[in-house]
Amino acid sequence: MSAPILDVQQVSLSFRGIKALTDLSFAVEKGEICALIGPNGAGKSSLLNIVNGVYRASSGRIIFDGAPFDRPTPMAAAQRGIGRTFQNNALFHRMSVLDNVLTGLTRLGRCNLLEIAFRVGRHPAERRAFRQRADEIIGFLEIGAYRDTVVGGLPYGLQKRVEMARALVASPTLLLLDEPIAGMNAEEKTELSRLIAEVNRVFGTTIVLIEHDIGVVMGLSHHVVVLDYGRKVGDGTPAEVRRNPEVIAAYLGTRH
Amino acid sequence: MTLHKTLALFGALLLGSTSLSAAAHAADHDGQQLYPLLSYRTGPYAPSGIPQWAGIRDYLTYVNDVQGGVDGVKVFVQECETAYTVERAFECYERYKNGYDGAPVAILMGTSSGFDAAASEKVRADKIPLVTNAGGREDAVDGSVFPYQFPLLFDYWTEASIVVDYVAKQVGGYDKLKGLKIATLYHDSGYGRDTIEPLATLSKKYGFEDIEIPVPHPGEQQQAQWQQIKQQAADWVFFRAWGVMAPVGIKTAARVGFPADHIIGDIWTGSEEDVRPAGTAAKGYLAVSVFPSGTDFKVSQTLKKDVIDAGKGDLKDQSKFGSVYYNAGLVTAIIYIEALRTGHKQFGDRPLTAAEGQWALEHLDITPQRIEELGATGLLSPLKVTASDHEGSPAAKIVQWDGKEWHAKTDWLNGDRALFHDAIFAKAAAYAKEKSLPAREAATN
Amino acid sequence: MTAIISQAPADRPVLTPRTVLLALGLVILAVVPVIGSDYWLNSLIVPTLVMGLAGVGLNLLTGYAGLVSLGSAAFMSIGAFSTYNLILRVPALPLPVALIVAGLIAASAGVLFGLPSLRIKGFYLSASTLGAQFFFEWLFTNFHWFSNDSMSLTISAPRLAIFGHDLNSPVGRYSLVVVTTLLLLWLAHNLIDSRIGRDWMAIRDMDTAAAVAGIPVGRRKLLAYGVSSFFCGIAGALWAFCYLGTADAHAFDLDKSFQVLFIVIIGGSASILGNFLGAAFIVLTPIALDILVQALGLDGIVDHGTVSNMLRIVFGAIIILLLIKEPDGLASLIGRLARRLSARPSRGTP
Amino acid sequence: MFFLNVLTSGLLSGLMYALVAIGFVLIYKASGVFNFAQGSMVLFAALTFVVLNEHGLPFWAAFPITVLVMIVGAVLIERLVLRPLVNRSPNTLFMATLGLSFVIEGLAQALFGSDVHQLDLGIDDMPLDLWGLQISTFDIFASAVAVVLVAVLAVLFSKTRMGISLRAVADDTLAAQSIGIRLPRIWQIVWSVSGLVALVAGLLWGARQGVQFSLSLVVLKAMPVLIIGGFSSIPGAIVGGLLVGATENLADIYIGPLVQGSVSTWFAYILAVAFLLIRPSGLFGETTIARV
Repeated sequence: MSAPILDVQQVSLSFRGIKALTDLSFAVEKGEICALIGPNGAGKSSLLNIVNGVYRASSGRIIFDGAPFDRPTPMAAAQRGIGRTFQNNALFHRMSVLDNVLTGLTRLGRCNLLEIAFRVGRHPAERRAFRQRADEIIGFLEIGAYRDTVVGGLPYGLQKRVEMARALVASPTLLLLDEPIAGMNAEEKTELSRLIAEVNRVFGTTIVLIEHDIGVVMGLSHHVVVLDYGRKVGDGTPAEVRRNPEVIAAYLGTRH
Repeated sequence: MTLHKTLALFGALLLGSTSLSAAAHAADHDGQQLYPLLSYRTGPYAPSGIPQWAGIRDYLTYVNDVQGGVDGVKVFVQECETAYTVERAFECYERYKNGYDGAPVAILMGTSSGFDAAASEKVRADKIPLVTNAGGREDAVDGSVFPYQFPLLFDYWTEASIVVDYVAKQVGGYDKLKGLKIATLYHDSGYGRDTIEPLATLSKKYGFEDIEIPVPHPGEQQQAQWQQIKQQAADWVFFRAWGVMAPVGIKTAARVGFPADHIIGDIWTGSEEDVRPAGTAAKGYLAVSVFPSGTDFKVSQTLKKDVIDAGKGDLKDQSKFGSVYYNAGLVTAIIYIEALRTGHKQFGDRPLTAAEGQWALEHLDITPQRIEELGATGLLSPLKVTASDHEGSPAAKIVQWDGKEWHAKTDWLNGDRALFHDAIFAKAAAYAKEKSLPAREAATN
Repeated sequence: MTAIISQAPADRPVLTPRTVLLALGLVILAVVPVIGSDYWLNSLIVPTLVMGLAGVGLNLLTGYAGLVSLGSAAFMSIGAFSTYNLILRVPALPLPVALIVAGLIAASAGVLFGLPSLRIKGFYLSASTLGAQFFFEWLFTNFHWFSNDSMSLTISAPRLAIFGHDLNSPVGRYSLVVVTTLLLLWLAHNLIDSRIGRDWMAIRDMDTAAAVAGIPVGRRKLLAYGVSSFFCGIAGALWAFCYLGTADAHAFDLDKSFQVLFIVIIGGSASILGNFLGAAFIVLTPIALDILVQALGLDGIVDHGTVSNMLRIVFGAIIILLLIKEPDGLASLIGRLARRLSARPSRGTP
Repeated sequence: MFFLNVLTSGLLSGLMYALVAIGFVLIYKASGVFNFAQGSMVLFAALTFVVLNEHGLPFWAAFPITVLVMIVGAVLIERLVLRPLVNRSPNTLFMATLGLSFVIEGLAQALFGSDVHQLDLGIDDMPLDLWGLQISTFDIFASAVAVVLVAVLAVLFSKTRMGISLRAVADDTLAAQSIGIRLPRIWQIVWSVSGLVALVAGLLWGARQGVQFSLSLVVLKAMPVLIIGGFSSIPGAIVGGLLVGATENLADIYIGPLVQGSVSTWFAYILAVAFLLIRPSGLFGETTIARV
């Protein structure tokens, strides 16, 4: 068995003395869809924030693709191939769908300021290549009709897709999705779950997602990690987790 | 709806006013001489401006209405608000430099040192003579380098020597200056720093200690600086303030216990506006005065009778009549009119062109007799301008504030201008070199 | 507001209002020196263009990258004083090169004073640019070297010549301003329309998300300060030498910085055209009001002080009114007008 | 001793800066507006008072009338400027207050003229020698007024109904509105109170330097004070004011001579930036954690 793509080792996090995560460890294998589940406030989003450098862990470390982060910053995470969407869409509201997606490619840009300012050298080619790549992803996520629309006015479900497109466009090896299908109707949920599975299958992207809808989670993911009060209470295949008494307790509201 | 409103607003302003201004050209001012008055009636410097404009306007009204014009030529005043900014002044300058409505510009009387300094190149290019009363750049006295600039009446270098001269007289002669401490408290700007060099020269010559202390603009806090003056035990203070810095300084001096009668204010630190807000602290305060205040001059009495009492005056607040700034305006207008008269003798009684105005200024000679005829004895010092000397004969009085009004302590003092002659002309030469200006031909007579 | 964002544009017509405006603008710029008087060129058009250019500079920073600056005039003064000293002390340097180097010097100062933006957010950030404002005004006043020991601390126009062509005439200065402005506008457009411009807007809209998307937020912020100051620097040099002719440090005081900010807000943030509309408003309104008063003959009736103060009140009131009525600035007003005009003929003819 | 004197005079002027800054803070707290017109309000209030005073009204009559004028002004500003601009960007609001400052300054000069007025509060400004420190009666009076004013404001905001609503608005505008606090009313009150603060500051400053246009320039001194103290903290404004006053006075005397001139025009800002690098929201400003 190859080394895991993401290895979370004894990670703890606290805000002003309040513990958000305690000694959390788990691993995500290359190519799998791993779901993080747990009640509100279990620390799931905090964990994603640590993985891509928005927060810094109080202790413990993250090994990504065989190496830890020297200085965990969102930029470093993005550069090493971690894409991310947020729970409450973090789009650039006054920009078009295409422009939003294109921002995801910016770190791959190679031309310098002068080439850009004077539209010479590598710039025209890069510009064309970026547009093509962005259009590919926009097409893949089926939002081509809104390509030139300003995102601020799009419905919530579409915004989620735009955000996913932005995260995907630079071909990340790991994609972190924070509640990608929350707040959608059944039809939209099915649609998006299909797309997520498709991304995983077509691009081979490893996906870690947070989701509350157990039905969707069980159908979609290969691996489930359950958090409660900042601790891991379950870890395994959907079938294993489903049988875990602690998980059942956490979910049925039987508090220990 | 909003679209229309905003458009109407914007459009009416821009298009409407320009077309109206074109329509206004129908009025005819042929045969008159244009006096563009670049005023500032708003902003922090308005208090010093408003009485000046009144002094200018009242005298011109007198010339126009009572004397029937200058040798029959009426002066047409066009006022343009600059808010004391250089760029607004430039726009005014550009608007009126080629005359307005048939009336040409012969001489431009400058109103703010910022504009006068910045206009240097413009007037050279446009060949329009610019007069800056008591406060232009010193090196512009060299008419061969600055043919279109006339820093008449006074300059800050001469002022420095007058102050030292006055101090010497008080302590009993120049030989007593040795070991004395004269502190200069100056507004930290080009204007304020202008006396650093001449004072260094004077200090070297007479052996007094020259202490230079800057006050940052606008100067509403001077406690530290005055404490420094006390600490260094200065004997006299040459106080070169501007605006609010003056009353604050005088009050602070009183607070630290520095005697007011050992502070000598600069010419722009010696008006009623400077001392009144300081209240009793200003009693005994001295100042250099190029524009003596007062209403006793014959010309003032004439104006009072023929203009002010006739309801044609420009002052809203009559108490300003005869104030330092009002009289500064008066002096400005008198010099302007005398220059026109000089020109009329040479070119005939008609509106002069800028070239003729420049000739007139270079041949301006206001003798004591002429001053007496004008009823301005004591108000104006004799003035003789030549093509090589664009300043005339700088002179000032030392005046003292008694809590209500200014009193002259001395007659006109001339200072030691010869001492600086070489330094100033060397600066002019350096300027000519930097700009690679051709040497001007000897003045044509 | 919703009208602008909710509709996806249809296929583009060949003559968009934008291209029409652009073409119209170019024609006007070319025709003006032929028909306009020196007064128009020197006192109205040149300052409008130069202030518009400074507005573009600030807009890149504020409108696109969402960063505050209250010190644009400081960077303008750096441009002006650098150009002056470069031409004075390195006589071999051609004017365009001097302008570019001066722009780069202003840009490095911009980057320096932009450094706090890596840590400070929001209006607090104005502290550093305000500091720049006062610092440079002080520097250029207190150290005479910068004005070549001039008695009046002023710097005056160096030889304005390009390849032997003397530009020291109203038309010459106008041409220099127009050509420089157009060139810089092209550069600005290229930047905005590139990944750099997108990164700026992304940072403006949400900087945490921008970092997660892989945008080097800190570097882009500094770049915004640099580019903005480069534009302001060149605008400052043009202001000093093509408009004023002679300038001192006080020609670039806090009021000038505020004017540039007015231009951006009134013209429309994140709009290039808007800057010139804003500049026209700021430069021309006081003059227009002044002329209006004279033309109406109010000058003689009411006393002058009252008139001047009333004009100040009216100017302030117009600014407030514009802010209230045109939230997106004059640019959107013109946009609406253009749409209305282009819609009219199609309605009229069957 | 000289050092101490310079320091004290700096601290005393700092107290005056703080007074202007407090007016700012009140408005920023309640409406999020960075009110550049605060300086013009100081000018307007002082001019109104001094002109009434010159027309023969005694202090006890002129003061309340001026306060009344400031209240009317506050209501007008809220109606005509703030209300139509609600929910707009801080930049726009800042610009609006700049426009407002033109209007107020123009109005002040059109109504009351451009003259420099002498203002005599009847308090002696001659130095008392306290163990070598030179402090005048006026200084002591001004400090006392500042302290009383701050104390009154503190009581007002912690004990009265109005003060509690104000704090609620400052903490969470939406929540405050949802429990029935009327925002326009709060704004009117806050602008009135800051008009009162402007009047007090204007009288104290005006007594020193004469009531004239340059009173409105104190706003430039207040800005670094605010940045150091935090836009939304009254204690911050006071500490910031003292800090700025003391350091710029010391800098002028001790650093100035090294660099050929006074440095206080920019020194405070550089100091402010240095402070911000350590505490990005000012000394007493609230820090916020970015939530994503």
